[in-house]
Amino acid sequence: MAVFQSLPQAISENLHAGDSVAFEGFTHLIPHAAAHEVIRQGIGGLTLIRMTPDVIYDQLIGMGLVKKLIFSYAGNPGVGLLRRLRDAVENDWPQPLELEEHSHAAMANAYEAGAAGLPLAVFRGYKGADLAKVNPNIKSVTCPFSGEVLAAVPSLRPDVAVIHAQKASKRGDVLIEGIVGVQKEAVLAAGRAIVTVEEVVEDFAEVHPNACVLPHWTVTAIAQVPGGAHPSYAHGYYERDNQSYLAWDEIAADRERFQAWMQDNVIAATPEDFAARVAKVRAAK
Amino acid sequence: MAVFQSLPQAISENLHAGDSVAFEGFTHLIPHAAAHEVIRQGIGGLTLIRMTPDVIYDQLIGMGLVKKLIFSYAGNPGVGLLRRLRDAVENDWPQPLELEEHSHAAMANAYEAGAAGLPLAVFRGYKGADLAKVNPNIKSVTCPFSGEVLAAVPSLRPDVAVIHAQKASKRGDVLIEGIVGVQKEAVLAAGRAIVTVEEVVEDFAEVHPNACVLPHWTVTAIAQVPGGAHPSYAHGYYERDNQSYLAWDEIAADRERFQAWMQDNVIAATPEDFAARVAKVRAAK
Amino acid sequence: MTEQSFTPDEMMTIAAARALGNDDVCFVGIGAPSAACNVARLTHAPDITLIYESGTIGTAPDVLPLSIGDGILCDTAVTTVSVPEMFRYWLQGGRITIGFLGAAQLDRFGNINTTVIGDYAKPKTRLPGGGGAPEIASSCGKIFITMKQSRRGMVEKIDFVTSFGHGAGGKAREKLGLTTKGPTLLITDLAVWKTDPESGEFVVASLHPGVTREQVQETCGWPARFNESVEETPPPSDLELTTLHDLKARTAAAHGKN
Amino acid sequence: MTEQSFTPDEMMTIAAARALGNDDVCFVGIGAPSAACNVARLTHAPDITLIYESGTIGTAPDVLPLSIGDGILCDTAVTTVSVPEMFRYWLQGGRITIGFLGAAQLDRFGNINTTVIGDYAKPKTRLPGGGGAPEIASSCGKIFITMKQSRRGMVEKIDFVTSFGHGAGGKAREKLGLTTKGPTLLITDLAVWKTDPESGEFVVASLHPGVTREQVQETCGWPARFNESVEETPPPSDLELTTLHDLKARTAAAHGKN
Repeated sequence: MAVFQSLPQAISENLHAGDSVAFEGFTHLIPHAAAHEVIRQGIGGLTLIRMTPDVIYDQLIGMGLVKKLIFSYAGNPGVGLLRRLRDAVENDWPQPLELEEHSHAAMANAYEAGAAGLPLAVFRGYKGADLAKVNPNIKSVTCPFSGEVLAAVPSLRPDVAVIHAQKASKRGDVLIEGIVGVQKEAVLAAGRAIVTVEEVVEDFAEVHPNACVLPHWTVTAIAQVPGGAHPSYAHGYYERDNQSYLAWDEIAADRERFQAWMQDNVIAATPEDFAARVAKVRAAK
Repeated sequence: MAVFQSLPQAISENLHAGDSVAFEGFTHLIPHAAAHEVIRQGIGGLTLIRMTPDVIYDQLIGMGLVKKLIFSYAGNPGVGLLRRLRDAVENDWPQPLELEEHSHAAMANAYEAGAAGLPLAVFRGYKGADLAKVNPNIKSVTCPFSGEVLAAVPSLRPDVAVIHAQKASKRGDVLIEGIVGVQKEAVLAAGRAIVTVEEVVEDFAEVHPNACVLPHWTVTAIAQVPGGAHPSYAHGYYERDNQSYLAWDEIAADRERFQAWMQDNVIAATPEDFAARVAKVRAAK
Repeated sequence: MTEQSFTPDEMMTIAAARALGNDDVCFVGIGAPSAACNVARLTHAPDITLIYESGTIGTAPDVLPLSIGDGILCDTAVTTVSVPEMFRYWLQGGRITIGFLGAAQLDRFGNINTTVIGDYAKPKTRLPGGGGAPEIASSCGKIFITMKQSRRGMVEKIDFVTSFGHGAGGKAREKLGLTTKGPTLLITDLAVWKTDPESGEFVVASLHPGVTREQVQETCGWPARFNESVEETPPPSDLELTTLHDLKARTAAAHGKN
Repeated sequence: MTEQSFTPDEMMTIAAARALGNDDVCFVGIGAPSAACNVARLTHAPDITLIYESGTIGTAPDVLPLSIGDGILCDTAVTTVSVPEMFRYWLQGGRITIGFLGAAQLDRFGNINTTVIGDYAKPKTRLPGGGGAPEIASSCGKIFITMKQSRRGMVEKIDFVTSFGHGAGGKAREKLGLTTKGPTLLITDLAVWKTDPESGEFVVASLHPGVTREQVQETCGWPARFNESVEETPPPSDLELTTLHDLKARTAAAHGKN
């Protein structure tokens, strides 16, 4: 049953050092504010899971909070590589980072299987691809009807899923609209789910019957954080702040510059700062 | 690419004697008009597929057009048994009917797997259930990670899917709203898809971004048949005609009464007759 | 205590409603389960989540649907999902606390037949089949069964195991790898039966007002077991009965208007 | 023929756009593929279906997205589905006719590396990884590859097979049970290469205006093969170039306004 909390409380009560955690969002609705709160609280030893690790994972890794990453594409979308992640993988800075690498199809299927309560996902994939040679979690099953050999990966069942959504109802149902990504699957696959939202509304009476809604009893904690996806975007609220993504490439290029930026913009900041950050992209639509 | 056609043309060009065909609809949006057109054209030797065979399958079976039924629940919803189906299974009238019987979970997963281009569906099911003893298409696979033995069934890939939807755009995109059932999966799993719709609109510009839309290039033929789901219903257009379902129980109880009813209401009728049938339930909302 | 009279059917529905709590997530079938779930929602469990297999999650219908896919279920739902999603994420995902099942044939261990009377290949009566039941029986936290008692329905041995209950009793579910509880409650028009956690057998826990042990045995095809202290099912309260009557009246008015 | 000047990059984008038809369903990547697909849509293929892996189906963006999930893709899409559905029903379902891929390293058989330079366990450069590419390469009807030529990128042997092309050539795809065609076209800033259906090797089919065979070989790490009759790639038409310029100008204006 969803509880409305402050973001610091939602994180401290539900995410613990050593947890596996998926901050999901496919370019859209990336839970930046929640990730920054984790950094402020210094919750470490995390196994991070995500199809598309980008800036927030670069930040968590660069701050030394991550021991393992399960992923399928690690890049600054539309910009380039993730420099903090590279530094961890190539130079063990600030600490070594274990990688479990999949394809998007495998990760998407593995979340789906996790949501469906299955131990594995079965799909047609990895044909001729070297990932199957370096990742022991890529196996196969043989179809008893056709004889076809299909790829199998373990389902994803994170301890915690963290997402950002547009709206919660007062009862705690959560609405996601636009590019919905794998957020529903991540929440349903996880043991606990923390959701930040742009706003809390009376109810969803006017919402489309087939819209993506997570009923309140599938969510653990909800924190209202306007702008909480910035520099990602919230469909209907504010646009993607592409300049911030371009700027990140330079900030993350240098260890000291990175640390200074994190001090100013994360450690010394609060969830309430996000509202001001989206002011410039709010009217752009 | 979707072609707009009359219903007789859409059926005659795309459904052939001996085909496997799924008329889908989960209580909602059942394609009655299309099934009646098949009966008028006398297309026989069919393998019918459906999770919830109801009145239209009772009619197709009673008219001797069906050699095999793949299904998971055969009943007149909220009323009782299907009397023509019973007569075929128990008494071979008007001809024997082969059954391949599954559970809903198996059929839903098998459509999903068909839409996903897989040869099989894997799920947790049939534990301790006798169906696995009488249906050789229920097998198992063992999870290479957990060792759990899971149920496996062949995916469903009908030659033809037939559905009724609320709207088509002029370009041929198809919109389904409300209880969406397995129609999207049935269309994507099938070789050809015939869709009847309540109305044709300019475009779907105002439709919710995550609404269930089948792009025009996934649909073979579209025929506009207002009321074409009657006595099933079309969310936003007309309500379920429950009295007709209750009446069917009596009509189907007797072979001669059944035949007379089919002559009057199907053989001697046209797709255009459906509009008048929903007049009484249209304003009821 | 009520002064109103009530039928055995009404007592069955109300006894079933009482077994549901505010935090339950119920997979609802048509007929008695649907009435019971909605009476619970309209009385002591206003926040109960009702799910129909048509994909409607968190419905709150004013009137009882005739089918599991009536429009009112979607109109009042929190969200409506596809049927594959319903069976994968919601049922198999282990999110349902209580599944309600009916039965054409039932044995003392809660095994259910809704497939055939007679031989599967040459049935005497072809019934509708399992539908969602085989996986409802295995994936929901607990199973409640409602049916009217009769020797034809409550039998020593069922002709076909559509849905697995407790098999031949004892640890049968564990042996199959099932982690859910299976049938724990049988609510009939005469009594409330609870499953003995050791033997897996139904045992009469309470008799509805005015019902005798003999009536229970006469309408049951296996030797009925009774709890050491069989209680009387509390009769319907005014609120329960009025709620059920009103629900039925609204339903009749709505379904009759065509 | 145009009088306008054009860059090699623009020629690459326009040559790629020409390879697309009105009935194609394209899985679009960011960068050159996105520009090519949208130029095709805005010129000779107005009904082409563009799909981005974020779940947006049938998009028609006015400006090029910076990421594969920009809001404009959803705003202009016919429908937006979940990412699991995208990979299951739409990609694995075999509904995509053309998949566009880029490469950090590419070999003559269309095998692609976007994972690591150097050893996987101790990489010299850790690249982003495969993302959708491994299954795009196997599930789409055909694969088109676009990249700028360089000896660092077009290599004799790639360090890691992120996406399988034609393996070691010949019937390698058939042997793996793949029924799709794999890479059939490589469009670079210098030339259009087509896959030899026998050997599975890229062969230069046309050189962009002003480009010599020597330039192609100098920027290619394997011994380049040329068709018997190598043609000149027709230069961009006025319409093509204007369309591309306008698209880029709108994109710059939109992305710069923050």
